[in-house]
Amino acid sequence: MKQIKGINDFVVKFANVNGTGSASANHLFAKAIFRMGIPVSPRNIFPSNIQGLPTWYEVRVSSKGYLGRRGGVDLMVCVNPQTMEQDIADIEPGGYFVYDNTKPLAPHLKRDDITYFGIPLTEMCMREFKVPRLQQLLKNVVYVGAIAALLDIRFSILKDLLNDQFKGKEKLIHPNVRALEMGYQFATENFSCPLPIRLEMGGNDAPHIKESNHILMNGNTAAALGAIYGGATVAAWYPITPSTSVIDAFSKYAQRMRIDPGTGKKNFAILQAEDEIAAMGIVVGAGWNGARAFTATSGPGLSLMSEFLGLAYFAEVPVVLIDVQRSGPSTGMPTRSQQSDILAAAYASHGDTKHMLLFPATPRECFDMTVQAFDLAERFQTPIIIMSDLDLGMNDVMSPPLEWDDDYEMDRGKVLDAEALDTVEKFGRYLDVDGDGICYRTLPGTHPDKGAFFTRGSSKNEMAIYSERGEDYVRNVDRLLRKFETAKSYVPEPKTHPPVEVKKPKSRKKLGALFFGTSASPAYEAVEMLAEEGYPIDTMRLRAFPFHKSLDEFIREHDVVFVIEQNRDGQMRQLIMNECHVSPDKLASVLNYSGIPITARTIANQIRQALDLESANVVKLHPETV
Amino acid sequence: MKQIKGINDFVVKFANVNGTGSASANHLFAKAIFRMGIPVSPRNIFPSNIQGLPTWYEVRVSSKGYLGRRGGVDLMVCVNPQTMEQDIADIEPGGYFVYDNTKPLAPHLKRDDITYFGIPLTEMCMREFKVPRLQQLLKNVVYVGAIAALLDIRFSILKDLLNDQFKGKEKLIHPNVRALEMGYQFATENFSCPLPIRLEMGGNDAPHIKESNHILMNGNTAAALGAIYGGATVAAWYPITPSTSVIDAFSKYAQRMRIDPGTGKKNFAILQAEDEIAAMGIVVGAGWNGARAFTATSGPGLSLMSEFLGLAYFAEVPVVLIDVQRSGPSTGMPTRSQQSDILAAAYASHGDTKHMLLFPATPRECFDMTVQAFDLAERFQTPIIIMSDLDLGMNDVMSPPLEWDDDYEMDRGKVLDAEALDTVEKFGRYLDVDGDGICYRTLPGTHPDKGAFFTRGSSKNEMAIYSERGEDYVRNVDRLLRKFETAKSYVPEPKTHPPVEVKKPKSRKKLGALFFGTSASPAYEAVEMLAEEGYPIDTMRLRAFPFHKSLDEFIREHDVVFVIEQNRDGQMRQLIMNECHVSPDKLASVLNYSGIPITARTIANQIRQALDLESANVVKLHPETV
Amino acid sequence: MSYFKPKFRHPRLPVNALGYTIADYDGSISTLCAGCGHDSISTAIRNACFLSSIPPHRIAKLSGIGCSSKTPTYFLGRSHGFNSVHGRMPSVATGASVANRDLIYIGLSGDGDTASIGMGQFVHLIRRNVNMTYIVANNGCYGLTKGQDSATADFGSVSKYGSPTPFEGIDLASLALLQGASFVARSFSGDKEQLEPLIRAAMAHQGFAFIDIVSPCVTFANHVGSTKSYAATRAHLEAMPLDFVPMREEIRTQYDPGTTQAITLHDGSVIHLHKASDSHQTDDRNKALMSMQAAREEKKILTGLLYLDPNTQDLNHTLELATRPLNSLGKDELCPGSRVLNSINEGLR
Amino acid sequence: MSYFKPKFRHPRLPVNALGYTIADYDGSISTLCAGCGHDSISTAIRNACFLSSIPPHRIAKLSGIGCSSKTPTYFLGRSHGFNSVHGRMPSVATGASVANRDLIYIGLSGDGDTASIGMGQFVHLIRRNVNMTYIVANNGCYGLTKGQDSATADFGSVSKYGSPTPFEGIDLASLALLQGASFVARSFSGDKEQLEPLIRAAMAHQGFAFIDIVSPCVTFANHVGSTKSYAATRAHLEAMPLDFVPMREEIRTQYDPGTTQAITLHDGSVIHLHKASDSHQTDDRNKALMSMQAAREEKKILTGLLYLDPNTQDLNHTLELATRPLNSLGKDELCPGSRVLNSINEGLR
Ligand SMILES: Cc1ncc(C[n+]2csc(CCOP(=O)(O)OP(=O)(O)O)c2C)c(N)n1
Ligand SMILES: Cc1ncc(C[n+]2csc(CCOP(=O)(O)OP(=O)(O)O)c2C)c(N)n1
Ligand code: SF4
Ligand code: SF4
Ligand SMILES: [Mg+2]
Ligand SMILES: [Mg+2]
Repeated sequence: MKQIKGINDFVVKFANVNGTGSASANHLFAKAIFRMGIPVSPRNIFPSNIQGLPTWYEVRVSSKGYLGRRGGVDLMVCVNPQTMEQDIADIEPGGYFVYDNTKPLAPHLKRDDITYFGIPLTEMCMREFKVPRLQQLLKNVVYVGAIAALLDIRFSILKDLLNDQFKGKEKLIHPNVRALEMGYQFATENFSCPLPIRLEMGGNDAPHIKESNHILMNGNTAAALGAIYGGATVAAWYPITPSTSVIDAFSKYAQRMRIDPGTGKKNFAILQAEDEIAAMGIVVGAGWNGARAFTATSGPGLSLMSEFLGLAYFAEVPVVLIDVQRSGPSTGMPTRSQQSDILAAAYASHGDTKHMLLFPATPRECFDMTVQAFDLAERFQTPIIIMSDLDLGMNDVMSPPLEWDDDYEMDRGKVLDAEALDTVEKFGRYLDVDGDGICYRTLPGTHPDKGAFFTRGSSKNEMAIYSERGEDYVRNVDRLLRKFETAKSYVPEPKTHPPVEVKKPKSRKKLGALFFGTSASPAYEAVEMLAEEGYPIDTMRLRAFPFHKSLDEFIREHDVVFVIEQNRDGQMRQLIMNECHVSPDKLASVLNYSGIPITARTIANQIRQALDLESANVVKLHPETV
Repeated sequence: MKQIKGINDFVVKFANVNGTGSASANHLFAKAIFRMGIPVSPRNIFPSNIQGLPTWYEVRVSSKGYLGRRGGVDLMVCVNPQTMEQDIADIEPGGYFVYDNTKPLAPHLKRDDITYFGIPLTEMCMREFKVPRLQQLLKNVVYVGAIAALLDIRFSILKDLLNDQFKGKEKLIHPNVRALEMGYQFATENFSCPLPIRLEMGGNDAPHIKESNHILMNGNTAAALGAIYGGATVAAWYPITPSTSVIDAFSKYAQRMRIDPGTGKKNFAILQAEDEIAAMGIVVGAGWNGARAFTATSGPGLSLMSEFLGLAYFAEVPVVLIDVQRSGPSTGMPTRSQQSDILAAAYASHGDTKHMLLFPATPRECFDMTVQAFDLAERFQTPIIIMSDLDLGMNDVMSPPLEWDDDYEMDRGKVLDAEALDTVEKFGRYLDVDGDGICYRTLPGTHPDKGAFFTRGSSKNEMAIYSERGEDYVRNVDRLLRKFETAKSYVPEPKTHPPVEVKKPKSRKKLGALFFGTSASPAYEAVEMLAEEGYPIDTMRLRAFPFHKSLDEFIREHDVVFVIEQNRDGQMRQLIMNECHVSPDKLASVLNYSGIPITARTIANQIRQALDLESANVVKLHPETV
Repeated sequence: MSYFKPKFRHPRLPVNALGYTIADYDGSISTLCAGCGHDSISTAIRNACFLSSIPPHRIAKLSGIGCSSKTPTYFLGRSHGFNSVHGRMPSVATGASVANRDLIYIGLSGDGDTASIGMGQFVHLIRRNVNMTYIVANNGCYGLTKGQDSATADFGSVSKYGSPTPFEGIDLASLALLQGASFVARSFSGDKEQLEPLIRAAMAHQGFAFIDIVSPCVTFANHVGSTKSYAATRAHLEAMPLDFVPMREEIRTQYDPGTTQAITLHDGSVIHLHKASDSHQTDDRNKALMSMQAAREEKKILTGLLYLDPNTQDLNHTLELATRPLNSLGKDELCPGSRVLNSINEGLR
Repeated sequence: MSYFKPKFRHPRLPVNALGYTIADYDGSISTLCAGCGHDSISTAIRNACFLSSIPPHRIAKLSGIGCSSKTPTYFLGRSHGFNSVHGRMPSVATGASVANRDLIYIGLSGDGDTASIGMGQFVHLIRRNVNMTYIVANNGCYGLTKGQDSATADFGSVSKYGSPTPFEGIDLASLALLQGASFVARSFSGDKEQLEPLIRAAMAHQGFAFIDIVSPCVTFANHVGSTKSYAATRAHLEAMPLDFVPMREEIRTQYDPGTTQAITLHDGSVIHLHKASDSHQTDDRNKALMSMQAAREEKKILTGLLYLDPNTQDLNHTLELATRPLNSLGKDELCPGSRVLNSINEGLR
């Protein structure tokens, strides 16, 4: 039998039952690889329930630094009988299967083309540990020990991690280390370790990762830190997966970093609202009153917030919203990832509205863009929506370290204080003094005589007086468009990489690929795969809406541009069609919307198919046929 | 001085203060013209308040049957000193001005190019009537009498109308008739009546109107009748202008037509909900339970309903929503009209959603399409949104009479009753048995053993069992797309008129115009104006989303297509760009979003400008430059 | 997965008046945490429906979102169910109820679903007196989103998150009472004897029946400090046992303080109350409210049937709805026809 | 347009302690109907602020949508105002209040705005005890949308639409009381003497202060049958006059049933109550509730200060907010800097 080979380049997947403590053991595994200096990206695939249902943990190891999903599984660790049949079927030919053989494997689960490693996990734990809870829990650690031997993980790193993890609860270290050792020992004694797929310390061929001293963290924590560093003082929210941990992390850091040293009081307020409408209302009220305020939510919450988003747009109130996207529509799949709130966010609320969106792709960007969101919100006096997703928000992602420039100054935008008001001859809240569509605002309580005005979601003239005159209305909403235009040069510009060189290109067409957020990593990988096959594809990673001018150029310069995204309807493609002047022939959709993050293989396959068709008719690249 | 001339072809505008009873007097005027057999279209332009602010009533008279706004005012009747300056400025050169000269006109209000008719309205009424309320109220009737003389309205028709109006309150007839006579007499005695602009009985050169025995009614009432005839039994709503009168009318008719003759009980339920979320929830619950249910709302309500719309889409529950659009965003201008909820409605809610929309253009269509909406909702098990607007919903519009085919049978869609269930071997709620994307449903309580299932907004498999499997999810949402595709041949197809013939066309380009709803009337008029100038323009009136295949053809067959709509962002153009495969070069926006309905002149002007540019560069027709 | 469906049916399983066995009232296997209070509520509902001999398909189950709102999948598999959106089940239930007045409606909600996001709809549902049984599986926390405090969490109670709740908990039962609910009860998920008859009574009541059931979340709120945990709840229970007897089995009729009271419900069935304290009267709204407030001040949870107005007028009556369900009406009843339309046209000329 | 701003100021217009004349508290010209109760509330707020010598720019006005919610434009033109969206002012006010604890917040709402669409937010606003004065201009109808019944319309009252309200009206004051509001009052828009001191007391109260003001809609609900019309209200008023005296003017201190009571507020100011009936105590929540219920049963509207807990803890305290307003904090207080971030990075390797 041919076995899969490879050093620092494979996919391991764990199949567990949720509520059994597997997540932390699996994390131990991934973190150890990270500590070995090897690019790794773990993903938790969990059900929308608390206990007893199937859950998976997929770990991509890639010396080239590919952090997206590749597709396929090389080594499967399955301790969940509910899903074993499918899990075994999912293994690549030549792959490996680790399982609890306390009970023998059913004969129909035998495949000829994979290698089986039975470990009597239950039996070993029953024998070794007395407390039932530990018997259950430490099974997970035993298999981690075993695959550490199979894959050649440095054992001391695992021990160090356990020591770190149980600091303060030293009593727990011993049984955990024991369990690790049991697994390790069992594997070395019973299997020929290491496998043809294995790890090698420091095996990192990705220069950008090697150089930057990467960290391993999830996007939600990074966004929360962004809110801390960006000076957010008011957070209002309503619990919803997968955005809840943004506020959990904000709360944790705020408790540590935002206590007034003199009084012990809090330089922040966190309000768990009664629902998302209220959460957004609180943020609107705080933003109006000059505090940096934000909320975090997911799908259903975004829908509920839409009336308030329209108010904030039209009344011009700074608001920051972190939308950690999950699978829609409706309740959809709450614990699955998608990029499918794009149109709902961009055009949230009735009437003519357009909202500014940011698309982070890494924890580092979650941090940076959250800081930036507060600046943009105050500069443009409008909602800024950060479009993260479950994949980025809730998984540990290798990321360049967070960086902070101590010279950073908050951009509070055009706010007139009492002094400024004294010098202003005539204050009109909606006068476009600078011609950029952005007007000057004042905060309540600023000045005894000047600058007070009425904020409203209804039409007004430039002096903020209620008005139903068509001219006033049109002047105002046209200015809002002007403001949106101004924003184009303030928002993060798209990223282009130097094109991959291809010796003998197979296509005469100039090909491009557009993507954003969590589609970026697998997209880059797919592009490199295709480059090797003779298809040079230029890339552009979008980072914000409104789109930068360079997007138009990019599209103009290419014959076909693939828009890679994780939703059914090609929403980013639609947004581009709406906002840029592009022939639809040029934009071909590459889509995945199964709820599980898109893989490099899926992207490459779809592009390959499209390129095959291309010779016949470019118009066919329209998503309906791709 | 040149005076404007014309028989049965002019614009009269009344400038009043709201809460003074002017609306009914002005309506008397318009209705009298209607009874003279002359095409007329009155529009009430009123403030978002109850008493004391400016309000206008604009009456278009057009023997050719143009029912949209033309632009400009030929005869202004102004009894509101607050707005007099602007009102006078708005009169066309050669026009006429009627005012209350109890107090003399300020000298700066004098124009050389218009004719003034001062009538001492206040003085006359103070002299004639004793009760203060009548003194105030009947001023309006006096000026109607006066312009009846000026424009040659048949006096007996006015008297008949008063008799109709005050049936049951006969005491009021006399003073009203007296006031009419006073005005009539004053005008005949003091002015040379009739004016060069005037009416002539039966002066109707519009064959389509002449033939069809038109009625005068507003769209909201027509929609309400549609709900009655369409078999709606549950109406849930929350008051909001301009949709409130849909339910008012439904209630009125239901009280009359839906009382069970045996028991005196109600064959309908109307629930004033606590807000729009609840209103939509009630409709969803009733629709799930097999009743035909609907709600009516406007902008902010639509935003609030978005979460439930997503549920109804994904859980596949029939729902009818009548969105009477007003000016957004946010509270916007509640008593002004726009067509600006198109994107918000089409893509309501997070995740990948698409909703079916209907676009009525006349009261007759409000009626027909509401009936049809119930059929479509049950056939497609999804929300149907009727996109009306204030202009159509709240104004009296000349319309072909409502027609009813007594052989009509409700299309209850694919519902299995107990008998059917008995014969079905395996019932799966989301099995696409017929391959059209539409599955069979059952209603609660139908069968003791079979057909029960769980409805949910989360992902499920074909047997309606909760599922987080990617395959189940994808199969399901792809089927929803298939269903949407099926709908294309069920929804009302677009209307094309035979092209206007042009002898010597000035342009070699094939020109087209797309429009819908209240933009249609002025668009047809503009197209005829331009035809006379030598520009033949083919037209297509859209009536539904998803778009019919003929839209693609229409666009393909033309070089430039003008998309005429009443919003800032060209939302229908965007929807077309998203859903059809169209080059953006082809679609040029013609827009008005001042809140006052678009005029034929505005449309013609924008198209003219575009055509001037056209020779230089067709790409310039993109809305940013048009 | 704490509640397993029996694999096969015992041939001599007892049957109810309609000939159904209890298994005919089963649902799917629960996916809640082992030991979750909510599962006991599912069982109690199943048992109540069996005992009251309600044909399962004549029941409709509605819920919002949450662990508690998932439970309708786990009982009455032959009934239609609707797991709607978070906090908005009241409106969906209202619509369903007017669409078909002939079904029996059970609404299942959580404290997050009802007391937070659903507060507005809950209050208005009560005001409309929709004919349904509305159960809140009240665990003082948001189970499904991992244990955040809900608005019913008691002041000072400590969730898994660690910091004590700084706000007073909302008492849904007294709120329902003040807002005019005609049937208000409270119980404890682990108290089968009290729960089943309460549910049967609620279903027999012609109007809005509210049952607030303290239902501990074993995963997130079962530890000292949380006054809604098993341990804390047990200590604070002041039980008011209650027995339900459908008319054909009527046994007791007398009611004096300290003893038992028979109350005839609107459908003719009778419930029997045991009154634990002299001061509690189920027919006096204000007194009931005050008893509850008094218990609350003593940090006790008063359980049992707290208030009942058997002569209430439900929404179907208020709306003067036809006796035939609206969803069963056809063209003949609904469509006035062309003649009427022509006369309407006439009036518009 | 019932309320006209004086065109010029009298040179000897009286000034308050801060030197402001009453005109400094004026707003724009009202666009409400002549005679609308809401305009009297605007005047009362203006007068109260003048009399209490509050610098106008230190007040922030918030409202929802409705005729009532329009009123903030018509008073205190030197204060910032925020006319937000329908029914959601409570959340906006909550956010504003935590953002700057130093301003005085007045929320203006209607019965539609609060009791229907706003019910959920209202209940939670009370629970959080946001430091603000919340006024409902209660006319039992939706004025701005032309007079539909609101949820506070009394059972059987008849709106311009003609059919009697078939549901019990929601009593916002007792709801507020039950939900734990620390200041609950009710008054009548036409009763200047009672209203002004109540508003002053509410503004001085450190916590959530609720005033339910019966404010007749002259256009849509002022006719027989509607119990909230002028005529009906006048007949049912059981007035409890109340006088407000800031500390430096304190006059009375004694309080016995039938006489007057002095209560020291949190900011040191004192209010004086005249207690109309022996049974009403403003320091006992349950008794207050029962008095209100009793009056309600007699179809009377109990007015005056109904309940006051001067020792309440407002949201700013519950959240342990810094004394400096959050919106005034800068980089130094808020941003932990690069050193801290580097150590966080370290922990993530
Ligand atoms: C609009 C919306 N917001 C938030 C959520 C996330 N969510 C799911 S369940 C839940 C709370 C459930 O709490 P509760 O009703 O008390 O049920 P329990 O799980 O405690 O039984 C929340 C906030 C959601 N599904 N929808
Ligand atoms: C979301 C939303 N729904 C409906 C409306 C329409 N609307 C405006 S004011 C109002 C009711 C106002 O009633 P109330 O609060 O009692 O104020 P009043 O006019 O009686 O003073 C409604 C329903 C709206 N503006 N927004
Ligand atoms: S999390 Fe709590 S409420 Fe949810 S199923 Fe588990 S025990 Fe029950
Ligand atoms: S409609 Fe009623 S509430 Fe509105 S301004 Fe007029 S009187 Fe006041
Ligand atoms: Mg709960
Ligand atoms: Mg009102």
